[in-house]
Amino acid sequence: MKAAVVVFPGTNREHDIANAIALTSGAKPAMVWHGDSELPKVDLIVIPGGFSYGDYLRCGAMAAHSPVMREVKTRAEKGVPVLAVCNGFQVAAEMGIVPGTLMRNAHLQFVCGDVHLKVETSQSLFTNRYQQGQIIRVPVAHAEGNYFVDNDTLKRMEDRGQIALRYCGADGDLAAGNPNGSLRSIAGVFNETKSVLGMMPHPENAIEPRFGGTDGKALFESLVAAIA
Amino acid sequence: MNAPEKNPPVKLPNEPVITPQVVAEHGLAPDEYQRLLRIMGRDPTMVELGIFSAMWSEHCSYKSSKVWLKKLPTQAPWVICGPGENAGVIDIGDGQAAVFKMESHNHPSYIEPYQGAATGVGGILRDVFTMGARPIANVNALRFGDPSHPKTRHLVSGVVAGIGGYGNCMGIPTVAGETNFHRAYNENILVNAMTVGIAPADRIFYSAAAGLGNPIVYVGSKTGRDGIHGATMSSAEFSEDSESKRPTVQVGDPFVEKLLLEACLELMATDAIVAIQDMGAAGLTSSSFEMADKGELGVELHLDRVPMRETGMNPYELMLSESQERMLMVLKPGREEMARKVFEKWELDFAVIGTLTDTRRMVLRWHGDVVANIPIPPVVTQAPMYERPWTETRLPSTLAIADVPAPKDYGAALLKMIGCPDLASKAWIWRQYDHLIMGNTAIRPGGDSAVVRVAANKPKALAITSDCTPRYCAAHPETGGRQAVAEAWRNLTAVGARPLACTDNMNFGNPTKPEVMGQFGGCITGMAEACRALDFPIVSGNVSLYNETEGRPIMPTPVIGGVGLLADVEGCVDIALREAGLALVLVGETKGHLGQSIFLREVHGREAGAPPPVDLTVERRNGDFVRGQIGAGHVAACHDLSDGGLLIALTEMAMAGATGATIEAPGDIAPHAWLFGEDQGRYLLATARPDAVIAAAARAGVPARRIGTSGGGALTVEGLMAISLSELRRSHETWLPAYMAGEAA
Amino acid sequence: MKARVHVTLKNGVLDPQGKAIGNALHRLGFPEVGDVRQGKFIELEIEETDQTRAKARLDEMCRKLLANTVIENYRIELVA
Amino acid sequence: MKARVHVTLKNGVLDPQGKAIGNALHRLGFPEVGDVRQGKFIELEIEETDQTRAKARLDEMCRKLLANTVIENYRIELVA
Ligand SMILES: Nc1ncnc2c1ncn2[C@@H]1O[C@H](COP(=O)(O)OP(=O)(O)O)[C@@H](O)[C@H]1O
Ligand SMILES: [Mg+2]
Repeated sequence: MKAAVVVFPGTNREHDIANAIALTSGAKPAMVWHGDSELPKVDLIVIPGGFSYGDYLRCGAMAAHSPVMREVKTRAEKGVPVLAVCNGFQVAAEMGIVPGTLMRNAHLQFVCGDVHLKVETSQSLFTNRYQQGQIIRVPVAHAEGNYFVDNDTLKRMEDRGQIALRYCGADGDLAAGNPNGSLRSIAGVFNETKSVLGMMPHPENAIEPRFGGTDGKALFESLVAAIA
Repeated sequence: MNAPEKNPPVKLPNEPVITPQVVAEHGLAPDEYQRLLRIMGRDPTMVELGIFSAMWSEHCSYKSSKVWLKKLPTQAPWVICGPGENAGVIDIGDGQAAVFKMESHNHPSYIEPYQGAATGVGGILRDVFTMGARPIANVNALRFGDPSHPKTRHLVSGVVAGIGGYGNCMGIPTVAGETNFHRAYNENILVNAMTVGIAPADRIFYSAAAGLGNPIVYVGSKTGRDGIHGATMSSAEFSEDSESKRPTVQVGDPFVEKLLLEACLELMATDAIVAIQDMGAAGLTSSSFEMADKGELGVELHLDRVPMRETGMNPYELMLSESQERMLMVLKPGREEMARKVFEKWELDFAVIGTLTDTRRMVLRWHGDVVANIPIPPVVTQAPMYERPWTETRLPSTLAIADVPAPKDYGAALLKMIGCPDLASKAWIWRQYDHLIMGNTAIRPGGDSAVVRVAANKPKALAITSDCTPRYCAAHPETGGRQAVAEAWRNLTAVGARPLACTDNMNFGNPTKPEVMGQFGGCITGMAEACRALDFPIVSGNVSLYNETEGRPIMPTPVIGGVGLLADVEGCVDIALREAGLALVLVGETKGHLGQSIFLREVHGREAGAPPPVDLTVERRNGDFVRGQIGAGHVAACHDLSDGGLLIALTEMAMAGATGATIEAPGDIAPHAWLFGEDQGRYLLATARPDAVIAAAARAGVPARRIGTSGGGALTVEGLMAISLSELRRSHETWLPAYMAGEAA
Repeated sequence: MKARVHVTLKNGVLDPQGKAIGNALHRLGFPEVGDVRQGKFIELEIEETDQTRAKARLDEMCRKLLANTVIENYRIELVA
Repeated sequence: MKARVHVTLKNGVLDPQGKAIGNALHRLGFPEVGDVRQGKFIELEIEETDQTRAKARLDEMCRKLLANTVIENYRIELVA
């Protein structure tokens, strides 16, 4: 699996996710600077976490307009898989390659710590190594992860199975464990064709037993299985 | 001095006349001004006066503390660079070095908690990456006033948001810290921030300028009027009108600092940099003096070339501005364009603003005219240095156990203690800090030390902690100083690490008061003894004086930031009691010392007696033993005993691992003294091999006895109390969130 | 020329900041406060003397960057 | 009654957001943009009919919560 990780000024989780990809796929991803207009031909594009442009104005807004993102959008429209995590999700939402938007956390604070997630489907490039309904534990770290989308779109997304992950309690209770006030506890969503996944939690920080557990690993293994 | 000066400065348009009042406003005492006149051989210009005032401020000159700081041990075979540079550097093997330091931002944080704390973090990060290190962990040691004080909640919320705001954006995990509340800090909170970084041991960057004619380069953000007089402000005692000094507050831009970090590290990978120094307190003034003085050279700067954020700025402002996210560098000749490209790629300002000369003078030009011309060495060597009078704090008499009644209800006492502001969970704080980024955090906040792997896919890790028990320091500074070092050392040991070195942040009151100076000296004496006895040198540090409001000094607070090494992160242990059936082994001797204890304060409302004595020989022996047992794989969980004593430690272990325990008090000591005494040098181990551990302890001459067993959903002290973990957790976890949500203190 | 841009959330879009401010004001003893909405206020200097052109350019800036038109409205004001 | 509050940074105080927005606009092809400053815009409903009293209460809200008077200025506007 050949992957490219797009790096903006202020991105800071690019090494974490590059590591996770290298560890699971055996190949180091290419790091692509936002100013480059060339995006190598790859099987997977990753938009990593961080504070691109300081999260100023609106998180993700400035990065969404980086030169390289035009090409990312074109490729995404052609079906190249895109994994957009945390700030990457915010960027992807700003670009419109996944529906919805990420608002300030309802409690207005940055939140870092483990959350539980319910995997809503195993029928995707990103989740085929999980069981549908599986409860996993991975960390979050964000101040703007409060997912919002209008009712009509939400209904369509739910009908089409575009909800990838929801926050829940350790026992899968969807009424618990929402760390940021997200609508319907949504933690991750697909685009219509399920080739793009935007998610707030950090699977890349849950790949080693000593360092937050291994529940995030299957996400990368799913990609390797589906792509390579 | 008598020969006519070669380049006498011109005055700026509308320059005020220097009156005694102007001198006083610059924080210079009359005799200090006389000293200035002797050095200059003439009246200074305003720019020059401003420079002297900054260089001779307490903050930059350490004039009250220097004589004492010399007593601290700073050497060990693994120390690469001790105090005096931007940060301390130690060898951690495999060609790697750990670079770390702690720094205070107390006064700015009281005035504007968010920005004050944020720029404190920004400053300490720069200190570390200036030396060529990539930061891998942040630590914060916080002291707030009484929760019932009207400002406390606002200060907590702003400081925590500011620390998180800066560190999170930078992408550096904030992994450890401490948070105390006490009325002594009501109007003078303490915000101490520490950063630990990793650098190649043979690629450390220093600040000494070298190379006559080499270009001096300014990089980073533009200079604005931020914090002008910041350095003098943080050295002046707060008064009622401190609020009017508000506009000097600096605003941080962590996004720019992240770019600056990446740009500096990128340039450091080349051979372009001769010397580098961040612009911290007293900005361009102290950075240029420091570089020139250390390199025994002179400096000529064209201040009109400094990138400016505002129109109409003058040389005085440029020299004293404390705008953040700026660095000064000396480059090798001919490397300017290459360096410029790097900084422009990262969208940062870059300007060649001067050259190194051999005059040993600081010559500042403004559109060609000389506006300041100061001989450099005397400003440094003849800086005021005071041996201030001091009085000793006498050791209070030891409080006998018999003078401290047992609680009527042990369960109620425990619930009260575990939920009191000092012992309540600080999760509300660290959940706002990204403590997981980089994927290397093996032990998260909430234990004794944080453990952070040095690099992904490598086994080596650092243990990091910060510690101080101000109430001990107030009762008896020497014991308190000893205890702070010992506790940091113990916290590193408790995760299995070998303590290597520490940094300190000396927070004290007004040094012209003999009792404050006595506290300072006492703490230093105790720290020095402990550092020596534990082979735990101090490699960097910071002094913050004048921490008082309306005449009352804060409690003496010498914070110790400790760093230890774990060859293999897999070998570390944390405090969590995760399994039933483990034996609980108490290591160290328990006499039941209740003076200055949390039990005494929270249950009986008294702050009295002598602090627990610290026997450094015993401390070391017990610690070495515990580390050995962890290394041998005999230990499933370990917690050192500190605030609140044995029962608090056990409660924390039980809550952390969601497993209860049952213990039995021995018959030869009053149970409340045994459970809540704060005797030093002790650890509580959970082990599946109690016999091996106890036998090894006997061989090492270390007191160790089995006191109980893990298991169940409650904490039970036979015959005295039984209380469910959920009830304990409720008390422990609700106080801070409820308080911050606006509930009464 | 100087311009002012107000960016506000569309009706029906949840405003966590506004809500939190409202709650905080109640706690602080301002029970008379009802709905609160928080928006952005951006002041820009632009080198342009023609009002119409300035307005058109600002409109473009808003659509491209300053506002997220999925959830936000914007209003442009030119000042001398 | 409805009120509008503008909160802006004091002169001379660094505005990282404004700076970043200015840079982004340049990159997006708006070279005519000079200085940019970002502030907050808060709209509140208040149950109060007396203008003077409303103004006084709003002033208190600003000082207590809405503005950080150490670095920010505020301006209150009452709308019918
Ligand atoms: N401000 C803070 N930031 C991060 N962690 C904190 C903070 N305050 C306390 N902690 C964490 O809470 C735990 C308990 O702190 P403390 O009681 O001071 O520990 P100890 O007694 O072992 O020194 C530690 O893991 C410490 O790192
Ligand atoms: Mg401890």
